[in-house]
Amino acid sequence: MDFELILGIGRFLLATTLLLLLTVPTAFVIIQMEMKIIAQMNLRFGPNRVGPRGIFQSTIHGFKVLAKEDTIPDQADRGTFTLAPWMVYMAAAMSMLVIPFAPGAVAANFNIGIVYFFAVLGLSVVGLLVAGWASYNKYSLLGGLRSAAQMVSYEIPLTLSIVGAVVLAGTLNFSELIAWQRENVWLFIAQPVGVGIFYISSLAEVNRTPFDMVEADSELVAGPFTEYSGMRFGFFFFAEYVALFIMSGILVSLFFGGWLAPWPFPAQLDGFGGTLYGIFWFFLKTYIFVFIAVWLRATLPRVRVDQLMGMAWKVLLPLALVNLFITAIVVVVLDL
Amino acid sequence: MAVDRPTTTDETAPPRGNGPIVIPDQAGNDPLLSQFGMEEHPQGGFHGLLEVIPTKADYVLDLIRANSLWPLLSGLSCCAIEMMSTATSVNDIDRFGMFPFRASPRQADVLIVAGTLTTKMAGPLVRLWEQMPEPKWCVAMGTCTTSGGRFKRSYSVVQGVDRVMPVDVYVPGCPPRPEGLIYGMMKLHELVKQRRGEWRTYVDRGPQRTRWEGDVR
Amino acid sequence: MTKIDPETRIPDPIELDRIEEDRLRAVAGLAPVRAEGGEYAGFDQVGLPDRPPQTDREREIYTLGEGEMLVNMGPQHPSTHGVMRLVVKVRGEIIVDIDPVLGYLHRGIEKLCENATYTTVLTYVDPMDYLATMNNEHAPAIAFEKLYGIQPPKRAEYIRALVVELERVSSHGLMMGFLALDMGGITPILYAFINRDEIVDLLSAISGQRMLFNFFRVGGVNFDTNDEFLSRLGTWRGRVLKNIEMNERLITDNEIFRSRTIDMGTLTGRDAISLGVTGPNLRASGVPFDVRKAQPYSIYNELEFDVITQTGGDSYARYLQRIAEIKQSIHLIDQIIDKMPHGPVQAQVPGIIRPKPGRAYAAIESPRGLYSVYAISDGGPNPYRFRMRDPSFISLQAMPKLMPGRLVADTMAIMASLDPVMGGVDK
Amino acid sequence: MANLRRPRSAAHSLGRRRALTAPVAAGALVRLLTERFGSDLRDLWTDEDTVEFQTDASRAHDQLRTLRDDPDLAFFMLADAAAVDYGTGTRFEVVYHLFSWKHPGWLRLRVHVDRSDPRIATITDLWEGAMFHEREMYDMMGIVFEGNRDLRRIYMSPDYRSFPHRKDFVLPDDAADSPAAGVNPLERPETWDLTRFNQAPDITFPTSELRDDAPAEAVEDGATRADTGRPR
Repeated sequence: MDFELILGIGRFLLATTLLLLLTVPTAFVIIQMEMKIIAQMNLRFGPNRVGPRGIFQSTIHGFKVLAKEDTIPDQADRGTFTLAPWMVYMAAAMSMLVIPFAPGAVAANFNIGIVYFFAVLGLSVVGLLVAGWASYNKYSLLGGLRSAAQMVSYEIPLTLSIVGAVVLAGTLNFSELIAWQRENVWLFIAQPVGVGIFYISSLAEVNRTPFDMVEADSELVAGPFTEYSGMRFGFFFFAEYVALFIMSGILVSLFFGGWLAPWPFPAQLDGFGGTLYGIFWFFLKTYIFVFIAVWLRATLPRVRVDQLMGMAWKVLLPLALVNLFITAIVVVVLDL
Repeated sequence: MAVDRPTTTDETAPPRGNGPIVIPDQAGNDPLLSQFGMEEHPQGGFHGLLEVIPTKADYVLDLIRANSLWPLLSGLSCCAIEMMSTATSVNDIDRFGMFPFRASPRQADVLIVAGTLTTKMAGPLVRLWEQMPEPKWCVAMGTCTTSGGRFKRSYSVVQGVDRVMPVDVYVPGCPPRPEGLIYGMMKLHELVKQRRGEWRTYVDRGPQRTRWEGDVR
Repeated sequence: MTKIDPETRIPDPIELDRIEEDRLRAVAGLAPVRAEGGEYAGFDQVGLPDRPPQTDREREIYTLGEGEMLVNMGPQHPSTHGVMRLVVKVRGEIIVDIDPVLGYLHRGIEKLCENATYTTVLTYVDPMDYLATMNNEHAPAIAFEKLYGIQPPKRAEYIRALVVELERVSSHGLMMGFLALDMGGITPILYAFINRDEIVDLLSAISGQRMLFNFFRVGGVNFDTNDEFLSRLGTWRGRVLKNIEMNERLITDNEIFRSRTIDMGTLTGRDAISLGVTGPNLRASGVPFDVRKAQPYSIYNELEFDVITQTGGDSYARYLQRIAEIKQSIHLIDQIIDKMPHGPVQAQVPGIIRPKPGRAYAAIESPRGLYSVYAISDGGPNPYRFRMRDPSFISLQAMPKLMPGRLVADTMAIMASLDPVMGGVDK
Repeated sequence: MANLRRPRSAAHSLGRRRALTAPVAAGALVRLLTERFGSDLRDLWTDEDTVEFQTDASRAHDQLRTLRDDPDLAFFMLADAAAVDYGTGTRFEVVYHLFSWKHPGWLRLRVHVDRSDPRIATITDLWEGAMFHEREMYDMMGIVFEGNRDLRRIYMSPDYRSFPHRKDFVLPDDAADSPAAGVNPLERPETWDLTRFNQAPDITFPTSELRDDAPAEAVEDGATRADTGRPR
């Protein structure tokens, strides 16, 4: 076994543990951000008792959930009941591998990064479905079925909206895509329709507000995780927010030039300073989109299930195909 | 380590609520185990192992629990409107970490019984209480909940929630002002923090039914 | 070419599963699941012990046909309408039938009133419609004044109309918030509560209580208007239209909200009258029936206002009707403030009144509809019979007519637009 | 019970009587009623805003139908349907209040129902909205409405034995220590005795043998403590 292989494996293991550990503080930060922003939008204070100006409130929520007793319903199927939250959380954590935080700082620089990302993201559908079935409760069954139907039917427009960008950039690797965006124009200018479809589908994929049918508490009590308590519920709760961070990260990497600085600033610096520079810009743009998702949650009511499905199949899918068709023609004609 | 709740057959268990509610205090009388702060549970198994960990951890745990009490989204009558106005912009319960009113009893810590408890609603309410996972507390909000209130003489009102379930904090008032409810929640914070050191993983509240006649399947 | 016998029937897969399932159930010694025409599923599915059906409507609801399921939107339900259990027969997501089970907040108020003096009755009646508490006291007060044969002074009538209209504004504002909350919007309910808290502080300035006011007396009102009440009334009057408009901007033109409420739960005028629906829900279906105009009580014949009706009759029309009525009430409040005369606010009435034996029927227009009291006195200190007709209790009958055929998600939208208050429904 | 005749003019202490708003217009209604119903009308009587007359159970349904369908009567809205119990020895009364654009004021129709066997024809065929009124009257007073498709208890639990709003259902003065001790028994499904259900729903009057397990203690004026009928 030659030396680089060991070095590569070591680097990969270090990177994955680092990312796995990164997911927890990300979830804490986003939960805290959401609580504060929704509070300000509702003209109220929001948590301000725990820690200076209340910034540790979400951490406290996390640890309290850790310290709860987790009950397993009597007739629930114990095996799958305990497996489901793990599946949902792993789907979110594994898909962080391919996010390009900075020029060199990518956990795994696959050349098929995008395909890997969408494959792994589909795993969370299975987790919710299994949770819904295993907890032996009508509400969670209905919630599980709804979430499966919603996420499956929104993955297709999600993926198709990317293909336009990929056809333009000619690569499936995130870093090369960003490199392409550095030379040419940012992809959201080249693919305005693609960005729109991607953003709407990503909201539905992550069950955020206009489409949060899964946890529609006014109808089904709490969707598939009605029967979950304690740390198992914590897994679901965190997985939702980590997935939101990842979706924003991917959106930024694909369409808004991942770690590239916008026009007035130098696009990219080299050396260690460049990495920090890239990380700063990446996190700034990602958290702008997370803010928009939280903003939507505060204002918009919920879409009904059939409207949700109708929009996916009748509106977003044809639009994505047309967008792909036009992009392909443009690429062939102008022979980019 | 998740202590699984001992399953009891509910035929033998006496129907709860008829007799007076006795909250068993620390049974721990077995000489061999008591010095470690452990005792044997009537249905077998031990609990109370946590006492072995020094109290500092329990102190931190209680602080965490006190500052993040999630109330259950359930209200019976007029007090529910005052509970809602406690959660709104003017007087905000989210400041104390209580905002996400959880809809499912599995994820709730506090059951704020807000309103008149009638005999027809007593069954479902007891079921809600039993479905909530441990470290759970109950706040009886309003005089109707505490003692039947202005409807005490009625034929269909339960004269006080403590006839059916153990209550931790009583909030007087008909309906209590939002500030009154927040004062009650602060009292609950102190009560949670007082239990430093002697908190157990599994509070023995008598034989718990795991299968309910009216379980929503 | 092999000849296929035309009679052979290729078993379709669903049929195969069903045969397989029956075989397995027979092996396990269970009764076969399906019977033709549906089989009485009993109450076990909804968490009640199984018992034979009492009436044929019950048998009709609890008989499950093909692929149907009984879902129990139980007494503890996230939507904010209090404790009502909706047993919904669902096929997939579509509602087939619905059976509201009431009584979870039945406090026996009428029985208690028959054992209480006339003044104490006004306190028992308060927590009925706890979003518009002054209206609960208005009808019994008028009924007892008819029985006792006394007329409250003019200023008391004006103060009564003032506080009743204030409660109407706060209650309709809350309805807008609850309708949006049941469809997932978080912010509208908090904006609606801002308006409500201002009105509640206003009324606590005059009556001393935040919700259950106990402000009316037989023959007048308890307190006169003090300056804190009048100054808060002025500031509230300046801000209320802006607050209502802030909430409207969030909801009225919201595309998702419109797509979920327009022609949802459409109630025609004829059905509404036959079902006994009254108030804003009836006027939203086009029937101009308003007790303040049809049977003028108190001072409403001296005030100038018009009865607004919508044409749609669906949830969106009911929402628009509420907004229009808020503006009407604000217009009424302005007139009341202008014309309020001076004088006493309480007629000379002994503590325990013993009206002559007789009957009185007093109906008022509460924010939820025709709220009426039928009181019989037998000369003693207690009313002999005290009967209350609660508007939301009777208009709940529209739900089993509006919901079948809709999706489970729409139940909340339709119920929120009907806006029942369980304190009044269960009396 | 004093005879409930209402004195014509009850001018009283400080407040003066409210002026009669519509004496004339009511006259038109009174003439129409006497013309339509003639002999069945008993004790026609008007107040300042109500016209009231009494009838008996068998005639009530047709009179309500004519009141609703007759073009110049046109009482299209059933405002209220209430049940009144006039004491153990006397009678029940079902009181209907109707409203019409053509005639000012309310029309009150008082229907006498025999107390030992309280049966009356349902009016859900005229107004669907009468269903909850009738279910409540059955639940609270035990009046059976023949022809009602859904006559079951609406407020109390399905296996509740007595009818709370009857005059002989005595509220315990101090709920704590009276036999009807408030909460006893708790409304919990597992405590229901299901034998109660296979009887036909037309149990009109909880006769003593129904409450065989509870000895009936006599109370001063002959009313038994109905609540003892509860299963312990």
